[in-house]
Amino acid sequence: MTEIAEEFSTGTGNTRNVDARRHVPGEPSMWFFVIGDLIIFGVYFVSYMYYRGQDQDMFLQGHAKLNLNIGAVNTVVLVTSSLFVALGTAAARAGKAPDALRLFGIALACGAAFPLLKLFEYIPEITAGMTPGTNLFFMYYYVMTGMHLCHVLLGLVILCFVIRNLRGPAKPRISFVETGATYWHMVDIVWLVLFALLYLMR
Amino acid sequence: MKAYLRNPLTFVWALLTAVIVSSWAWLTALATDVRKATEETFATMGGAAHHLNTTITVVVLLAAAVKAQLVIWLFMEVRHAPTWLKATTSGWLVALFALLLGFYFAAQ
Amino acid sequence: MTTSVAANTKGQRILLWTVPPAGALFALAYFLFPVFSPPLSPTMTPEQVAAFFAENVTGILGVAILCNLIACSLVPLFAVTAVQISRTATSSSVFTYAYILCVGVGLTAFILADYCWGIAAFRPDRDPQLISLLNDMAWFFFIAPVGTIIVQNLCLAISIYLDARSDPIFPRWVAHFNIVIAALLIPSAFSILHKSGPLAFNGAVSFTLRLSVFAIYIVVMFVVLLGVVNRQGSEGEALA
Amino acid sequence: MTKSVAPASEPATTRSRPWRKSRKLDQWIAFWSVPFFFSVFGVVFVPLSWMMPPRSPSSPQAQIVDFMHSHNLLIACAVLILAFGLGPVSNAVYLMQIKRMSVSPVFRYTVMMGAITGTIVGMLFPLFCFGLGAFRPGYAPAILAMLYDFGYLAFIGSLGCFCIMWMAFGLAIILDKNSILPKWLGYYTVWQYVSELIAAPVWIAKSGPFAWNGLMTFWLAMTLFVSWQFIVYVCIFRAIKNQPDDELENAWLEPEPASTDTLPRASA
Repeated sequence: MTEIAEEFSTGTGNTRNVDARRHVPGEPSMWFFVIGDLIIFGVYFVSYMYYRGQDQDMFLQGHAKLNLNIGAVNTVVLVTSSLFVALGTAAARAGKAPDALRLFGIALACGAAFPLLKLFEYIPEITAGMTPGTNLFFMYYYVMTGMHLCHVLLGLVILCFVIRNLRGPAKPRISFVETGATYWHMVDIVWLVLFALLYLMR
Repeated sequence: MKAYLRNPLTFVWALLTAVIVSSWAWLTALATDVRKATEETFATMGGAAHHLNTTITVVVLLAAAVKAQLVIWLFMEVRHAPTWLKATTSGWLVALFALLLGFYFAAQ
Repeated sequence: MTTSVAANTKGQRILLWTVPPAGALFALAYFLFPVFSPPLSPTMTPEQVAAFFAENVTGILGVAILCNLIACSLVPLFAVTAVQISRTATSSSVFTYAYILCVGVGLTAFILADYCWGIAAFRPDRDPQLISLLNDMAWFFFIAPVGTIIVQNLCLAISIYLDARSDPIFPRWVAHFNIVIAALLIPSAFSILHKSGPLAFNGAVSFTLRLSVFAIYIVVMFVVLLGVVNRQGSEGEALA
Repeated sequence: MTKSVAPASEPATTRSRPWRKSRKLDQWIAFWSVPFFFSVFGVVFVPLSWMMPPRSPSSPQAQIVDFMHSHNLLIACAVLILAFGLGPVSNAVYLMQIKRMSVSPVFRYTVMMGAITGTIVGMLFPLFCFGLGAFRPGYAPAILAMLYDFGYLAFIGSLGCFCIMWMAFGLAIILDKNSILPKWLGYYTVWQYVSELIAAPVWIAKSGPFAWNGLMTFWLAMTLFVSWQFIVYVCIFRAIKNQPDDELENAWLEPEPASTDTLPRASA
């Protein structure tokens, strides 16, 4: 309900002015989605930590089996992609549609690398017999990274639509660009936490 | 292109990447001996485990919180957003990491 | 535009006339089906059920195949009913949709019942436990469509009551009739609770009553729909 | 930008009429059947049969046999047989709102097909699985244990049909230009259906948070689903209420002055 009220108060404002105070980037209804999604992932993270405490040895053994290299490269890839999305959004707002198009293209390419790398991570693990049925750590690993992967794929589709919007003959809709960017950054944030929880912590 | 290099967002990105890469290098160096054992036993599920390490966990989780906050604040432009949005995202972040660390230490 | 409208009611009449042969085939299947004459009692043990299937393989398999072929042949009757529900002057298509969904769900249950009986008869030397299990599953699936038929009848009845036309699509007694039929079908849902007596699933009230009520319903609705479609004339509105 | 702020101007004509004369009576009957249906559903599953909250997938066989033999399961099945036909009515209420949107009919046909398959796997299957053990005595414990698994997995682990159905529903809301339902509800629906996917591990885990009675796969998914369902109904209530009289499908029948003889005679 507050979303509607906020939309009412901010939506009519000038969306092109980045320095305007109290500007909600993108559509407020997308923020409703993003915050809800962050909360659901949050519940997953916290329950993961709780069950980790029940059997630390099993989880520590699981951490050691993950491929830290691919995990780290994927993190850098997503953060880089996020940077280009942020730069692209700024360019689109400044009216430089060709620049924005190029930047979003790079972001899309980086984003597309993520599922590919993930594939190279999953396949050796599954063939080595580490499946969701192995133990609770791997169940969490596959469920959380799998859910995140679904979000990445959806995000790639959204980025394609943003690019089409920027390329189209009509003037690009900045609010749509911002909406797509917001979603993509959320995917990035979730991965940053996942990276720490699955690959880094001891 | 120079304008992009000088863009504050690029500095943020460089900072994020530096943190990621250094934690990667740090943990790789720490775990070299363990990893060797792990790769040998990759197929058999017995493999060596990491050791419980509170320092690593706290550093890594706090770094993740800072990274997430940077992305929210600067990439997502919540810095310019109305107060309710700032409060919601910060509240999420603080609550999440408080609970994560709380459950982590509750198990020790 | 006028030509397509004229073709509209012709199509409805063609489909409607596929119902009598379908009904005849269903009646044939009913009288040939060994499981129904008399219905197997729930007090039989799994071994007795398996023995019954072993003795009546040909009959059960024959009817299962026949029903497999004709299971959906009453669809045209329901489809024409759905078209006529969408023509009643209510504020939305909500009951048309509910009616169509109910038909889909109920028919699937009926087909699954037929499959279970067919699979049980396909290899009668199977473990008696499994034969009996398939037979019981079939009975459950066979009773389940009662729930959807009741809702279907209520959707039709409410649409008739709420039809705001000065010259209603359906005569009003059809609504009363549908409600009476729905009420008569209710006891058969409770048949699974009783092991013997008239309320058991092989008893007079729940088994014989249900099937005869349904048969009467199909005949009456066929005649009613013939009249309704004939009166539709050249008027045709798009439905859902 | 401000599309989701639906003009709440309620036509004055609907307010003055008694409910039995309401021109949207058909929609209201269908709408109010839904809470009734869900209460029956809840009573059957929880206090009557204790099928829900789900029993553990790793409970010992003797306990499973005891449960499968309980007479209340048969009563629950009988009530379900009578009530499950109302499931399609609740889906019809969604469908009607999608029909009013500015989107292609392909969305409502998708929801329609998803609703049929969803009703079959979600209601029909648990119904026969849980009824059979008590129906005929003499089944081997192994068979009862199989039915137990079948019932719970079919009920909690049915994923795809609902996903496609809610995806079409959510997309229709997001793409709609008539502001029938608020846009944030579309996004809410999208995460509801993504969270439906997370029930997949019930097919693997036999205990812990991802089993079919687990914290994540049952309790979290159920909390999300129930709150979503509730909010959707509130939104649909407002959508029906705010539908102007001249948009009704029987609007052609009755010009402005309401003459009594063309009004629906609710003789039931």
